[in-house]
Amino acid sequence: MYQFELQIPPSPEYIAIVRLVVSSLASARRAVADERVDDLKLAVSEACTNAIEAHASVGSSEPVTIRVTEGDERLEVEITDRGPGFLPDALPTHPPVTDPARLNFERGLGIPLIKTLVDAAEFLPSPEGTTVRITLYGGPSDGGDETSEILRAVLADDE
Amino acid sequence: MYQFELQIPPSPEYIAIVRLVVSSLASARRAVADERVDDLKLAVSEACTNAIEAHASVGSSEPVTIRVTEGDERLEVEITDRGPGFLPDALPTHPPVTDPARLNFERGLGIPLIKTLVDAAEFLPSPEGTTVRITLYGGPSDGGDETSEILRAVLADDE
Amino acid sequence: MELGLEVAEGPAPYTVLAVKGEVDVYTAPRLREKLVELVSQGKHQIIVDLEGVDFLDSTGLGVLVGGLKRLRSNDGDLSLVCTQSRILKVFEITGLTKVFSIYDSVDGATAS
Amino acid sequence: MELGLEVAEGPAPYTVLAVKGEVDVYTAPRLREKLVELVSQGKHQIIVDLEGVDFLDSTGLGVLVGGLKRLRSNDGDLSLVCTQSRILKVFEITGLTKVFSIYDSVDGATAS
Ligand SMILES: Nc1ncnc2c1ncn2[C@@H]1O[C@H](COP(=O)(O)OP(=O)(O)O)[C@@H](O)[C@H]1O
Ligand SMILES: Nc1ncnc2c1ncn2[C@@H]1O[C@H](COP(=O)(O)OP(=O)(O)O)[C@@H](O)[C@H]1O
Repeated sequence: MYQFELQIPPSPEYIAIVRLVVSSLASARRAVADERVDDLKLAVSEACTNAIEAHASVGSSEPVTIRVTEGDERLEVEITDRGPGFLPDALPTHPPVTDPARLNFERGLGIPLIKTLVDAAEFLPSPEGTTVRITLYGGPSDGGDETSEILRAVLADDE
Repeated sequence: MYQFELQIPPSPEYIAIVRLVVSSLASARRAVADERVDDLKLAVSEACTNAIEAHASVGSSEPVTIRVTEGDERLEVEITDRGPGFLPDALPTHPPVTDPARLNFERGLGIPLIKTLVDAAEFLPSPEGTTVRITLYGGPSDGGDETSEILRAVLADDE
Repeated sequence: MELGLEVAEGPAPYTVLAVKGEVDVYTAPRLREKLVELVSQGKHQIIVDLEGVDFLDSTGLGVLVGGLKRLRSNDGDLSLVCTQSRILKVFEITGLTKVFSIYDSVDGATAS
Repeated sequence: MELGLEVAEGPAPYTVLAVKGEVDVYTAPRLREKLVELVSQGKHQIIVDLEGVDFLDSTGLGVLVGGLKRLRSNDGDLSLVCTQSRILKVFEITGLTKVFSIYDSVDGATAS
Protein backbone atom coordinates (compact mmCIF):
# COMPACT_ATOMS: atom_id res chain seq x y z
CA MET A 1 0.00 0.00 0.00
CA TYR A 2 1.62 3.24 -1.06
CA GLN A 3 0.62 6.63 -2.28
CA PHE A 4 2.27 8.69 -4.89
CA GLU A 5 1.25 12.22 -5.78
CA LEU A 6 2.00 14.44 -8.70
CA GLN A 7 0.97 18.03 -9.34
CA ILE A 8 1.26 19.41 -12.82
CA PRO A 9 0.56 22.81 -14.29
CA PRO A 10 -2.76 22.69 -16.22
CA SER A 11 -1.10 22.56 -19.61
CA PRO A 12 -1.23 19.82 -22.27
CA GLU A 13 2.52 19.39 -22.50
CA TYR A 14 2.71 17.78 -19.05
CA ILE A 15 0.36 14.92 -19.78
CA ALA A 16 3.17 12.91 -21.36
CA ILE A 17 4.98 12.99 -18.03
CA VAL A 18 1.91 11.81 -16.19
CA ARG A 19 1.72 8.87 -18.59
CA LEU A 20 5.39 8.12 -17.99
CA VAL A 21 4.95 8.18 -14.22
CA VAL A 22 1.76 6.15 -14.13
CA SER A 23 3.04 3.50 -16.48
CA SER A 24 6.38 3.28 -14.68
CA LEU A 25 4.62 2.86 -11.35
CA ALA A 26 2.15 0.34 -12.70
CA SER A 27 4.75 -1.79 -14.41
CA ALA A 28 7.38 -1.53 -11.68
CA ARG A 29 5.02 -2.68 -8.99
CA ARG A 30 3.32 -5.40 -10.96
CA ALA A 31 0.09 -4.66 -9.17
CA VAL A 32 -1.57 -4.96 -12.55
CA ALA A 33 -0.87 -7.22 -15.49
CA ASP A 34 1.46 -5.87 -18.15
CA GLU A 35 -1.13 -5.69 -20.91
CA ARG A 36 -3.30 -3.51 -18.70
CA VAL A 37 -0.64 -0.86 -18.21
CA ASP A 38 -1.44 0.59 -21.65
CA ASP A 39 -5.13 0.70 -20.75
CA LEU A 40 -4.40 2.56 -17.54
CA LYS A 41 -2.05 4.93 -19.30
CA LEU A 42 -4.65 5.89 -21.88
CA ALA A 43 -7.45 6.25 -19.34
CA VAL A 44 -5.36 8.48 -17.08
CA SER A 45 -4.20 10.51 -20.05
CA GLU A 46 -7.82 11.11 -21.13
CA ALA A 47 -8.81 12.16 -17.63
CA CYS A 48 -5.86 14.58 -17.45
CA THR A 49 -6.80 16.05 -20.82
CA ASN A 50 -10.31 16.70 -19.52
CA ALA A 51 -8.98 18.16 -16.27
CA ILE A 52 -6.70 20.55 -18.12
CA GLU A 53 -9.51 21.59 -20.47
CA ALA A 54 -11.73 22.13 -17.44
CA HIS A 55 -9.13 24.49 -15.94
CA ALA A 56 -8.79 26.30 -19.25
CA SER A 57 -12.56 26.77 -19.42
CA VAL A 58 -12.52 28.70 -16.15
CA GLY A 59 -9.12 30.30 -16.68
CA SER A 60 -7.56 28.54 -13.72
CA SER A 61 -3.81 28.09 -13.50
CA GLU A 62 -4.05 25.95 -10.37
CA PRO A 63 -2.27 22.59 -10.60
CA VAL A 64 -4.01 19.36 -11.50
CA THR A 65 -3.32 16.59 -9.01
CA ILE A 66 -2.73 12.97 -9.86
CA ARG A 67 -2.69 10.57 -6.94
CA VAL A 68 -1.72 6.95 -7.39
CA THR A 69 -2.61 4.52 -4.62
CA GLU A 70 -1.63 0.91 -4.66
CA GLY A 71 -3.58 -1.47 -2.50
CA ASP A 72 -3.79 -5.23 -2.39
CA GLU A 73 -4.10 -6.37 -5.97
CA ARG A 74 -5.33 -3.05 -7.22
CA LEU A 75 -4.11 0.27 -8.44
CA GLU A 76 -6.18 3.41 -8.06
CA VAL A 77 -5.49 6.70 -9.81
CA GLU A 78 -7.37 9.87 -8.89
CA ILE A 79 -7.21 12.90 -11.15
CA THR A 80 -8.46 16.03 -9.40
CA ASP A 81 -9.16 19.34 -11.08
CA ARG A 82 -10.49 22.72 -9.98
CA GLY A 83 -12.71 23.11 -13.02
CA PRO A 84 -16.44 23.78 -13.26
CA GLY A 85 -17.52 20.18 -12.66
CA PHE A 86 -19.89 18.31 -14.97
CA LEU A 87 -22.60 15.69 -15.04
CA PRO A 88 -21.15 12.62 -16.71
CA ASP A 89 -24.53 10.96 -17.13
CA ALA A 90 -25.88 13.97 -19.00
CA LEU A 91 -23.30 13.83 -21.80
CA PRO A 92 -24.70 13.60 -25.33
CA THR A 93 -24.27 10.32 -27.18
CA HIS A 94 -22.84 9.91 -30.64
CA PRO A 95 -24.73 8.76 -33.72
CA PRO A 96 -23.91 5.14 -34.55
CA VAL A 97 -20.72 4.70 -36.54
CA THR A 98 -22.71 3.57 -39.56
CA ASP A 99 -24.40 6.96 -39.79
CA PRO A 100 -22.45 9.37 -42.03
CA ALA A 101 -23.21 12.08 -39.47
CA ARG A 102 -20.79 10.26 -37.16
CA LEU A 103 -18.01 12.12 -38.91
CA ASN A 104 -19.24 15.38 -37.42
CA PHE A 105 -18.13 14.23 -34.00
CA GLU A 106 -14.45 14.64 -33.44
CA ARG A 107 -14.83 14.83 -29.71
CA GLY A 108 -16.56 13.07 -26.87
CA LEU A 109 -14.53 9.88 -27.14
CA GLY A 110 -12.56 10.39 -23.95
CA ILE A 111 -15.09 9.35 -21.34
CA PRO A 112 -16.30 6.27 -23.24
CA LEU A 113 -12.65 5.22 -23.55
CA ILE A 114 -12.02 5.70 -19.83
CA LYS A 115 -15.12 3.73 -18.92
CA THR A 116 -14.21 0.87 -21.20
CA LEU A 117 -10.51 0.60 -20.48
CA VAL A 118 -10.52 0.30 -16.72
CA ASP A 119 -12.23 -1.90 -14.18
CA ALA A 120 -13.95 0.99 -12.43
CA ALA A 121 -14.25 4.67 -13.31
CA GLU A 122 -15.98 7.05 -10.93
CA PHE A 123 -16.68 10.67 -11.77
CA LEU A 124 -17.00 12.67 -8.60
CA PRO A 125 -18.02 16.27 -9.33
CA SER A 126 -18.03 18.77 -6.48
CA PRO A 127 -18.41 22.54 -6.23
CA GLU A 128 -14.59 22.77 -6.19
CA GLY A 129 -14.01 20.67 -9.25
CA THR A 130 -13.98 17.07 -10.37
CA THR A 131 -12.17 13.97 -9.23
CA VAL A 132 -12.04 11.05 -11.61
CA ARG A 133 -11.16 7.85 -9.80
CA ILE A 134 -9.88 5.04 -11.97
CA THR A 135 -9.28 1.55 -10.60
CA LEU A 136 -7.57 -1.46 -12.07
CA TYR A 137 -7.69 -4.77 -10.28
CA GLY A 138 -4.67 -7.04 -10.18
CA GLY A 139 -4.02 -10.22 -12.08
CA PRO A 140 -4.04 -10.90 -15.79
CA SER A 141 -6.95 -9.69 -17.89
CA ASP A 142 -9.74 -12.20 -18.38
CA GLY A 143 -9.16 -12.38 -22.13
CA GLY A 144 -12.88 -12.19 -22.76
CA ASP A 145 -14.50 -10.69 -25.82
CA GLU A 146 -13.65 -7.18 -24.84
CA THR A 147 -14.21 -5.60 -28.22
CA SER A 148 -17.83 -6.49 -28.68
CA GLU A 149 -18.61 -5.35 -25.18
CA ILE A 150 -16.69 -2.20 -25.87
CA LEU A 151 -18.52 -1.49 -29.10
CA ARG A 152 -21.83 -2.02 -27.40
CA ALA A 153 -20.87 0.44 -24.68
CA VAL A 154 -19.78 3.09 -27.12
CA LEU A 155 -22.56 2.70 -29.64
CA ALA A 156 -25.43 2.34 -27.24
CA ASP A 157 -24.19 4.32 -24.26
CA ASP A 158 -27.74 4.24 -23.01
CA GLU A 159 -27.23 4.08 -19.32
CA MET B 1 7.79 29.56 -15.20
CA TYR B 2 6.05 26.43 -13.95
CA GLN B 3 5.98 24.28 -10.93
CA PHE B 4 5.76 20.56 -10.78
CA GLU B 5 5.45 18.58 -7.58
CA LEU B 6 5.92 14.95 -6.76
CA GLN B 7 5.42 13.14 -3.49
CA ILE B 8 6.91 9.71 -3.07
CA PRO B 9 6.83 7.20 -0.26
CA PRO B 10 10.19 7.26 1.57
CA SER B 11 11.41 4.08 -0.04
CA PRO B 12 14.42 3.51 -2.33
CA GLU B 13 12.42 1.91 -5.13
CA TYR B 14 10.77 5.23 -6.03
CA ILE B 15 13.94 7.14 -6.71
CA ALA B 16 14.08 5.73 -10.25
CA ILE B 17 10.75 7.41 -10.96
CA VAL B 18 11.99 10.72 -9.62
CA ARG B 19 14.94 10.46 -11.98
CA LEU B 20 12.59 9.70 -14.84
CA VAL B 21 10.38 12.68 -14.06
CA VAL B 22 13.20 15.15 -13.49
CA SER B 23 15.08 14.17 -16.60
CA SER B 24 11.92 14.18 -18.72
CA LEU B 25 11.03 17.64 -17.47
CA ALA B 26 14.53 18.97 -17.92
CA SER B 27 14.95 17.63 -21.42
CA ALA B 28 11.43 18.40 -22.60
CA ARG B 29 11.64 22.01 -21.58
CA ARG B 30 15.16 22.65 -22.74
CA ALA B 31 15.68 25.02 -19.85
CA VAL B 32 19.06 23.36 -19.44
CA ALA B 33 21.53 21.99 -21.94
CA ASP B 34 21.23 18.30 -22.78
CA GLU B 35 24.55 17.28 -21.30
CA ARG B 36 23.50 18.76 -17.98
CA VAL B 37 20.38 16.66 -17.67
CA ASP B 38 22.48 13.70 -16.49
CA ASP B 39 24.14 15.91 -13.89
CA LEU B 40 20.81 17.07 -12.58
CA LYS B 41 19.45 13.54 -12.55
CA LEU B 42 22.33 12.25 -10.47
CA ALA B 43 22.27 15.20 -8.05
CA VAL B 44 18.53 14.86 -7.48
CA SER B 45 18.86 11.12 -7.07
CA GLU B 46 21.56 11.58 -4.41
CA ALA B 47 19.43 14.10 -2.53
CA CYS B 48 16.43 11.75 -2.63
CA THR B 49 18.58 8.90 -1.33
CA ASN B 50 19.64 11.07 1.60
CA ALA B 51 16.05 12.20 2.23
CA ILE B 52 14.82 8.62 2.30
CA GLU B 53 17.64 7.56 4.62
CA ALA B 54 16.81 10.52 6.85
CA HIS B 55 13.18 9.32 7.10
CA ALA B 56 14.35 5.80 7.83
CA SER B 57 16.59 7.07 10.62
CA VAL B 58 13.60 8.54 12.45
CA GLY B 59 11.14 5.85 11.38
CA SER B 60 9.02 8.29 9.38
CA SER B 61 6.73 7.05 6.64
CA GLU B 62 5.78 10.57 5.57
CA PRO B 63 6.27 11.30 1.88
CA VAL B 64 9.34 13.01 0.49
CA THR B 65 8.48 15.96 -1.75
CA ILE B 66 10.26 16.88 -4.95
CA ARG B 67 9.36 20.26 -6.39
CA VAL B 68 10.62 21.30 -9.80
CA THR B 69 10.43 24.98 -10.69
CA GLU B 70 11.41 26.35 -14.02
CA GLY B 71 12.24 30.01 -14.26
CA ASP B 72 13.93 32.07 -16.93
CA GLU B 73 16.96 30.10 -17.98
CA ARG B 74 17.11 28.04 -14.86
CA LEU B 75 15.69 24.93 -13.33
CA GLU B 76 15.39 24.53 -9.60
CA VAL B 77 14.65 21.25 -7.81
CA GLU B 78 13.84 21.16 -4.11
CA ILE B 79 13.90 17.89 -2.22
CA THR B 80 12.19 18.17 1.14
CA ASP B 81 12.28 15.55 3.88
CA ARG B 82 10.92 15.26 7.41
CA GLY B 83 14.11 13.76 8.79
CA PRO B 84 16.31 14.87 11.68
CA GLY B 85 18.13 17.60 9.75
CA PHE B 86 21.91 17.83 9.62
CA LEU B 87 24.80 20.26 9.41
CA PRO B 88 26.30 19.92 5.96
CA ASP B 89 29.39 21.90 6.87
CA ALA B 90 30.16 19.58 9.76
CA LEU B 91 30.44 16.44 7.64
CA PRO B 92 33.70 14.49 7.94
CA THR B 93 36.05 14.56 4.97
CA HIS B 94 37.61 11.56 3.31
CA PRO B 95 41.28 10.65 3.29
CA PRO B 96 42.87 11.50 -0.06
CA VAL B 97 42.38 8.85 -2.72
CA THR B 98 46.07 8.03 -2.62
CA ASP B 99 45.80 6.88 0.99
CA PRO B 100 45.03 3.14 1.26
CA ALA B 101 42.65 4.02 4.09
CA ARG B 102 40.44 5.63 1.45
CA LEU B 103 39.03 2.17 0.80
CA ASN B 104 37.40 2.17 4.21
CA PHE B 105 35.00 4.84 3.07
CA GLU B 106 32.17 3.46 1.05
CA ARG B 107 29.89 6.33 1.90
CA GLY B 108 29.88 10.08 2.06
CA LEU B 109 30.18 10.60 -1.68
CA GLY B 110 26.64 11.89 -2.21
CA ILE B 111 26.97 15.47 -1.02
CA PRO B 112 30.32 16.10 -2.77
CA LEU B 113 28.68 14.81 -5.96
CA ILE B 114 25.67 17.07 -5.56
CA LYS B 115 27.86 20.12 -4.91
CA THR B 116 30.02 19.43 -7.91
CA LEU B 117 27.37 18.50 -10.44
CA VAL B 118 25.06 21.48 -10.19
CA ASP B 119 25.43 25.24 -10.39
CA ALA B 120 24.11 25.84 -6.89
CA ALA B 121 23.26 23.47 -4.05
CA GLU B 122 21.76 24.81 -0.85
CA PHE B 123 21.17 22.65 2.21
CA LEU B 124 18.42 24.16 4.31
CA PRO B 125 17.96 22.27 7.57
CA SER B 126 15.04 23.17 9.83
CA PRO B 127 13.47 21.60 12.90
CA GLU B 128 10.97 19.88 10.58
CA GLY B 129 13.54 18.36 8.27
CA THR B 130 15.80 19.31 5.42
CA THR B 131 15.27 20.95 2.05
CA VAL B 132 18.01 20.57 -0.52
CA ARG B 133 17.68 23.16 -3.27
CA ILE B 134 19.51 22.38 -6.47
CA THR B 135 19.76 24.92 -9.29
CA LEU B 136 20.96 24.57 -12.84
CA TYR B 137 21.29 27.63 -15.02
CA GLY B 138 20.35 27.51 -18.68
CA GLY B 139 22.56 27.41 -21.71
CA PRO B 140 25.28 24.98 -22.67
CA SER B 141 27.94 24.09 -20.12
CA ASP B 142 31.10 26.15 -20.28
CA GLY B 143 33.25 23.19 -21.19
CA GLY B 144 35.89 24.26 -18.67
CA ASP B 145 38.24 21.91 -16.93
CA GLU B 146 35.58 20.50 -14.72
CA THR B 147 37.45 17.41 -13.64
CA SER B 148 40.40 19.06 -12.00
CA GLU B 149 38.13 21.44 -10.16
CA ILE B 150 36.03 18.50 -9.16
CA LEU B 151 38.96 16.50 -7.87
CA ARG B 152 40.15 19.45 -5.87
CA ALA B 153 36.71 19.86 -4.31
CA VAL B 154 36.46 16.22 -3.36
CA LEU B 155 40.02 15.72 -2.18
CA ALA B 156 40.42 18.92 -0.26
CA ASP B 157 36.85 19.65 0.78
CA ASP B 158 38.34 22.16 3.16
CA GLU B 159 35.66 24.79 3.22
CA MET C 1 8.05 15.82 -27.04
CA GLU C 2 8.26 15.80 -30.78
CA LEU C 3 5.71 14.34 -33.14
CA GLY C 4 7.34 12.98 -36.27
CA LEU C 5 5.42 13.79 -39.46
CA GLU C 6 6.89 12.60 -42.74
CA VAL C 7 5.16 13.02 -46.06
CA ALA C 8 6.01 10.79 -49.02
CA GLU C 9 4.34 10.39 -52.38
CA GLY C 10 3.00 6.89 -52.87
CA PRO C 11 1.86 5.48 -56.22
CA ALA C 12 -0.56 8.08 -57.62
CA PRO C 13 -2.99 9.24 -56.35
CA TYR C 14 -1.74 8.31 -52.88
CA THR C 15 0.14 10.43 -50.38
CA VAL C 16 1.59 8.74 -47.31
CA LEU C 17 1.85 10.58 -44.01
CA ALA C 18 4.00 8.63 -41.56
CA VAL C 19 3.40 9.63 -37.94
CA LYS C 20 5.94 8.88 -35.21
CA GLY C 21 5.74 9.37 -31.47
CA GLU C 22 2.86 10.14 -29.15
CA VAL C 23 -0.34 11.67 -30.45
CA ASP C 24 -2.16 13.41 -27.64
CA VAL C 25 -3.86 16.73 -26.90
CA TYR C 26 -0.46 18.42 -26.97
CA THR C 27 0.81 17.04 -30.27
CA ALA C 28 -2.44 16.39 -32.17
CA PRO C 29 -2.75 20.01 -33.38
CA ARG C 30 0.40 19.48 -35.46
CA LEU C 31 -1.13 16.39 -37.04
CA ARG C 32 -4.29 18.35 -37.79
CA GLU C 33 -2.33 21.18 -39.42
CA LYS C 34 -0.38 18.76 -41.56
CA LEU C 35 -3.57 17.06 -42.77
CA VAL C 36 -5.20 20.40 -43.54
CA GLU C 37 -2.07 21.45 -45.43
CA LEU C 38 -2.03 18.26 -47.50
CA VAL C 39 -5.71 18.58 -48.39
CA SER C 40 -5.20 22.19 -49.38
CA GLN C 41 -2.35 21.03 -51.65
CA GLY C 42 -4.85 18.85 -53.45
CA LYS C 43 -3.80 15.56 -51.86
CA HIS C 44 -7.10 13.78 -51.57
CA GLN C 45 -6.01 10.18 -51.08
CA ILE C 46 -4.08 10.14 -47.88
CA ILE C 47 -2.67 7.11 -46.13
CA VAL C 48 -1.77 7.80 -42.52
CA ASP C 49 0.88 5.33 -41.42
CA LEU C 50 0.55 4.79 -37.66
CA GLU C 51 3.22 2.10 -37.34
CA GLY C 52 5.61 4.49 -35.59
CA VAL C 53 2.99 5.74 -33.13
CA ASP C 54 3.58 4.81 -29.48
CA PHE C 55 0.47 6.37 -28.07
CA LEU C 56 -2.81 7.65 -29.53
CA ASP C 57 -5.56 9.27 -27.52
CA SER C 58 -9.07 10.47 -28.28
CA THR C 59 -7.79 13.82 -29.51
CA GLY C 60 -5.72 11.98 -32.09
CA LEU C 61 -8.74 9.93 -33.09
CA GLY C 62 -10.72 13.16 -33.44
CA VAL C 63 -8.11 14.64 -35.74
CA LEU C 64 -8.18 11.54 -37.93
CA VAL C 65 -12.00 11.63 -38.04
CA GLY C 66 -11.80 15.32 -38.99
CA GLY C 67 -9.31 14.51 -41.75
CA LEU C 68 -11.50 11.73 -43.07
CA LYS C 69 -14.49 14.03 -43.15
CA ARG C 70 -12.55 16.73 -44.98
CA LEU C 71 -11.26 14.25 -47.56
CA ARG C 72 -14.61 12.56 -48.13
CA SER C 73 -16.16 15.95 -48.82
CA ASN C 74 -13.49 16.29 -51.52
CA ASP C 75 -14.31 12.84 -52.93
CA GLY C 76 -11.13 11.60 -51.36
CA ASP C 77 -10.34 9.20 -48.58
CA LEU C 78 -8.12 8.76 -45.56
CA SER C 79 -6.98 5.26 -44.80
CA LEU C 80 -4.77 3.97 -42.05
CA VAL C 81 -1.84 1.60 -41.72
CA CYS C 82 -1.72 -0.02 -38.31
CA THR C 83 -0.77 -3.44 -37.00
CA GLN C 84 0.00 -2.59 -33.37
CA SER C 85 -2.63 -4.15 -31.17
CA ARG C 86 -2.55 -1.45 -28.52
CA ILE C 87 -3.30 1.22 -31.14
CA LEU C 88 -5.88 -0.89 -32.99
CA LYS C 89 -7.60 -1.41 -29.67
CA VAL C 90 -8.37 2.30 -29.42
CA PHE C 91 -10.09 2.23 -32.82
CA GLU C 92 -11.99 -0.87 -31.84
CA ILE C 93 -13.20 0.48 -28.52
CA THR C 94 -14.54 3.61 -30.15
CA GLY C 95 -16.12 1.76 -33.06
CA LEU C 96 -13.90 3.61 -35.51
CA THR C 97 -12.69 0.40 -37.13
CA LYS C 98 -16.04 0.64 -38.95
CA VAL C 99 -15.34 4.16 -40.13
CA PHE C 100 -11.74 3.83 -41.32
CA SER C 101 -10.15 1.40 -43.73
CA ILE C 102 -7.22 -0.02 -41.82
CA TYR C 103 -4.40 -1.88 -43.60
CA ASP C 104 -1.39 -3.96 -42.61
CA SER C 105 1.04 -2.02 -44.74
CA VAL C 106 1.29 0.96 -47.06
CA ASP C 107 1.43 -1.47 -49.98
CA GLY C 108 -1.79 -3.04 -48.80
CA ALA C 109 -3.42 0.38 -48.61
CA THR C 110 -2.38 1.46 -52.11
CA ALA C 111 -3.36 -1.89 -53.62
CA SER C 112 -6.90 -1.47 -52.38
CA MET D 1 13.45 -2.08 -11.91
CA GLU D 2 15.79 -4.96 -12.55
CA LEU D 3 19.54 -4.90 -12.30
CA GLY D 4 21.16 -7.28 -14.77
CA LEU D 5 24.08 -9.23 -13.31
CA GLU D 6 25.82 -11.74 -15.56
CA VAL D 7 28.87 -13.69 -14.54
CA ALA D 8 31.24 -15.16 -17.13
CA GLU D 9 34.63 -16.74 -16.76
CA GLY D 10 37.30 -14.77 -18.57
CA PRO D 11 40.79 -16.07 -19.31
CA ALA D 12 42.09 -17.39 -15.97
CA PRO D 13 42.27 -15.98 -13.35
CA TYR D 14 39.65 -13.43 -14.41
CA THR D 15 35.93 -13.46 -13.75
CA VAL D 16 33.76 -10.94 -15.57
CA LEU D 17 30.66 -9.50 -13.94
CA ALA D 18 28.57 -7.60 -16.50
CA VAL D 19 26.16 -5.14 -14.91
CA LYS D 20 23.13 -3.83 -16.78
CA GLY D 21 20.61 -1.18 -15.83
CA GLU D 22 20.54 1.41 -13.08
CA VAL D 23 22.74 1.06 -10.01
CA ASP D 24 21.27 3.09 -7.17
CA VAL D 25 20.40 2.72 -3.49
CA TYR D 26 17.59 0.33 -4.45
CA THR D 27 19.56 -1.99 -6.72
CA ALA D 28 23.10 -1.66 -5.32
CA PRO D 29 22.54 -4.26 -2.57
CA ARG D 30 22.15 -6.92 -5.28
CA LEU D 31 25.47 -5.89 -6.79
CA ARG D 32 27.09 -6.07 -3.35
CA GLU D 33 25.68 -9.56 -2.73
CA LYS D 34 26.93 -10.78 -6.07
CA LEU D 35 30.42 -9.45 -5.42
CA VAL D 36 30.49 -11.03 -1.95
CA GLU D 37 29.31 -14.31 -3.45
CA LEU D 38 32.02 -14.28 -6.12
CA VAL D 39 34.75 -13.51 -3.59
CA SER D 40 33.51 -16.30 -1.33
CA GLN D 41 33.71 -18.64 -4.36
CA GLY D 42 37.39 -17.81 -4.58
CA LYS D 43 37.13 -15.42 -7.53
CA HIS D 44 39.77 -12.88 -6.68
CA GLN D 45 40.34 -11.19 -10.01
CA ILE D 46 37.05 -9.60 -10.91
CA ILE D 47 36.37 -7.37 -13.87
CA VAL D 48 33.15 -5.41 -13.48
CA ASP D 49 31.85 -4.50 -16.92
CA LEU D 50 29.86 -1.28 -16.63
CA GLU D 51 29.14 -0.85 -20.35
CA GLY D 52 25.48 -1.77 -19.88
CA VAL D 53 24.96 0.59 -16.96
CA ASP D 54 22.62 3.54 -17.59
CA PHE D 55 22.98 5.15 -14.22
CA LEU D 56 25.40 4.83 -11.31
CA ASP D 57 25.11 6.74 -8.05
CA SER D 58 27.26 7.09 -4.95
CA THR D 59 25.81 3.92 -3.43
CA GLY D 60 27.00 2.02 -6.48
CA LEU D 61 30.43 3.61 -6.16
CA GLY D 62 30.48 2.59 -2.50
CA VAL D 63 29.71 -1.01 -3.39
CA LEU D 64 32.54 -1.06 -5.93
CA VAL D 65 34.95 0.46 -3.39
CA GLY D 66 33.83 -2.18 -0.88
CA GLY D 67 34.42 -4.92 -3.45
CA LEU D 68 37.85 -3.59 -4.28
CA LYS D 69 38.78 -3.50 -0.61
CA ARG D 70 37.59 -7.07 -0.08
CA LEU D 71 39.53 -8.30 -3.10
CA ARG D 72 42.73 -6.45 -2.27
CA SER D 73 42.68 -7.98 1.20
CA ASN D 74 42.61 -11.35 -0.61
CA ASP D 75 45.52 -10.32 -2.83
CA GLY D 76 43.08 -9.89 -5.66
CA ASP D 77 41.80 -6.94 -7.62
CA LEU D 78 38.66 -5.42 -9.01
CA SER D 79 38.99 -3.59 -12.28
CA LEU D 80 36.36 -1.84 -14.34
CA VAL D 81 35.36 -1.68 -17.98
CA CYS D 82 33.77 1.63 -18.84
CA THR D 83 33.81 3.92 -21.86
CA GLN D 84 30.60 5.88 -21.26
CA SER D 85 31.48 9.46 -20.45
CA ARG D 86 28.51 10.04 -18.16
CA ILE D 87 29.54 7.07 -16.00
CA LEU D 88 33.27 7.88 -16.13
CA LYS D 89 32.40 11.36 -14.97
CA VAL D 90 31.12 10.02 -11.66
CA PHE D 91 34.42 8.25 -11.03
CA GLU D 92 36.31 11.38 -11.97
CA ILE D 93 34.33 13.69 -9.75
CA THR D 94 34.86 11.48 -6.75
CA GLY D 95 38.54 10.93 -7.47
CA LEU D 96 37.97 7.19 -7.84
CA THR D 97 39.67 7.08 -11.24
CA LYS D 98 42.81 7.06 -9.11
CA VAL D 99 41.61 4.09 -7.08
CA PHE D 100 40.30 1.78 -9.81
CA SER D 101 41.94 0.53 -12.97
CA ILE D 102 39.47 1.40 -15.71
CA TYR D 103 39.68 -0.21 -19.14
CA ASP D 104 38.08 0.26 -22.54
CA SER D 105 37.10 -3.37 -22.94
CA VAL D 106 37.16 -6.71 -21.17
CA ASP D 107 40.03 -7.73 -23.46
CA GLY D 108 41.93 -4.67 -22.38
CA ALA D 109 41.36 -5.54 -18.73
CA THR D 110 42.52 -9.15 -19.04
CA ALA D 111 45.56 -8.17 -21.11
CA SER D 112 46.78 -5.92 -18.33
N1 LIG E 1 -13.00 16.99 -15.50
C1 LIG E 1 -14.00 17.57 -16.19
N2 LIG E 1 -14.50 18.78 -15.78
C2 LIG E 1 -15.48 19.39 -16.46
N3 LIG E 1 -16.06 18.87 -17.57
C3 LIG E 1 -15.63 17.68 -18.01
C4 LIG E 1 -14.58 16.96 -17.36
N4 LIG E 1 -14.38 15.80 -18.02
C5 LIG E 1 -15.25 15.80 -19.05
N5 LIG E 1 -16.01 16.91 -19.05
C6 LIG E 1 -17.07 17.26 -20.01
O1 LIG E 1 -17.45 16.09 -20.69
C7 LIG E 1 -17.31 16.26 -22.09
C8 LIG E 1 -16.95 14.95 -22.75
O2 LIG E 1 -15.65 14.55 -22.39
P1 LIG E 1 -14.86 13.50 -23.29
O3 LIG E 1 -15.71 12.29 -23.48
O4 LIG E 1 -13.54 13.28 -22.67
O5 LIG E 1 -14.71 14.19 -24.70
P2 LIG E 1 -14.01 15.57 -25.11
O6 LIG E 1 -13.08 15.95 -24.00
O7 LIG E 1 -13.33 15.23 -26.39
O8 LIG E 1 -15.14 16.55 -25.30
C9 LIG E 1 -16.26 17.33 -22.23
O9 LIG E 1 -16.38 18.01 -23.46
C10 LIG E 1 -16.57 18.24 -21.05
O10 LIG E 1 -17.66 19.09 -21.35
N1 LIG F 1 18.57 15.10 4.08
C1 LIG F 1 19.38 14.73 5.09
N2 LIG F 1 18.91 14.65 6.35
C2 LIG F 1 19.72 14.26 7.38
N3 LIG F 1 21.03 13.95 7.22
C3 LIG F 1 21.55 14.02 5.99
C4 LIG F 1 20.77 14.41 4.87
N4 LIG F 1 21.58 14.40 3.77
C5 LIG F 1 22.79 14.01 4.20
N5 LIG F 1 22.78 13.79 5.53
C6 LIG F 1 23.93 13.36 6.36
O1 LIG F 1 25.11 13.61 5.65
C7 LIG F 1 25.87 12.40 5.50
C8 LIG F 1 26.64 12.40 4.20
O2 LIG F 1 25.75 12.32 3.11
P1 LIG F 1 26.28 11.82 1.69
O3 LIG F 1 27.46 12.65 1.32
O4 LIG F 1 25.16 11.81 0.74
O5 LIG F 1 26.81 10.35 1.92
P2 LIG F 1 26.05 9.06 2.45
O6 LIG F 1 24.59 9.30 2.28
O7 LIG F 1 26.60 7.98 1.61
O8 LIG F 1 26.45 8.92 3.89
C9 LIG F 1 24.85 11.30 5.62
O9 LIG F 1 25.42 10.10 6.05
C10 LIG F 1 23.89 11.88 6.65
O10 LIG F 1 24.38 11.69 7.96
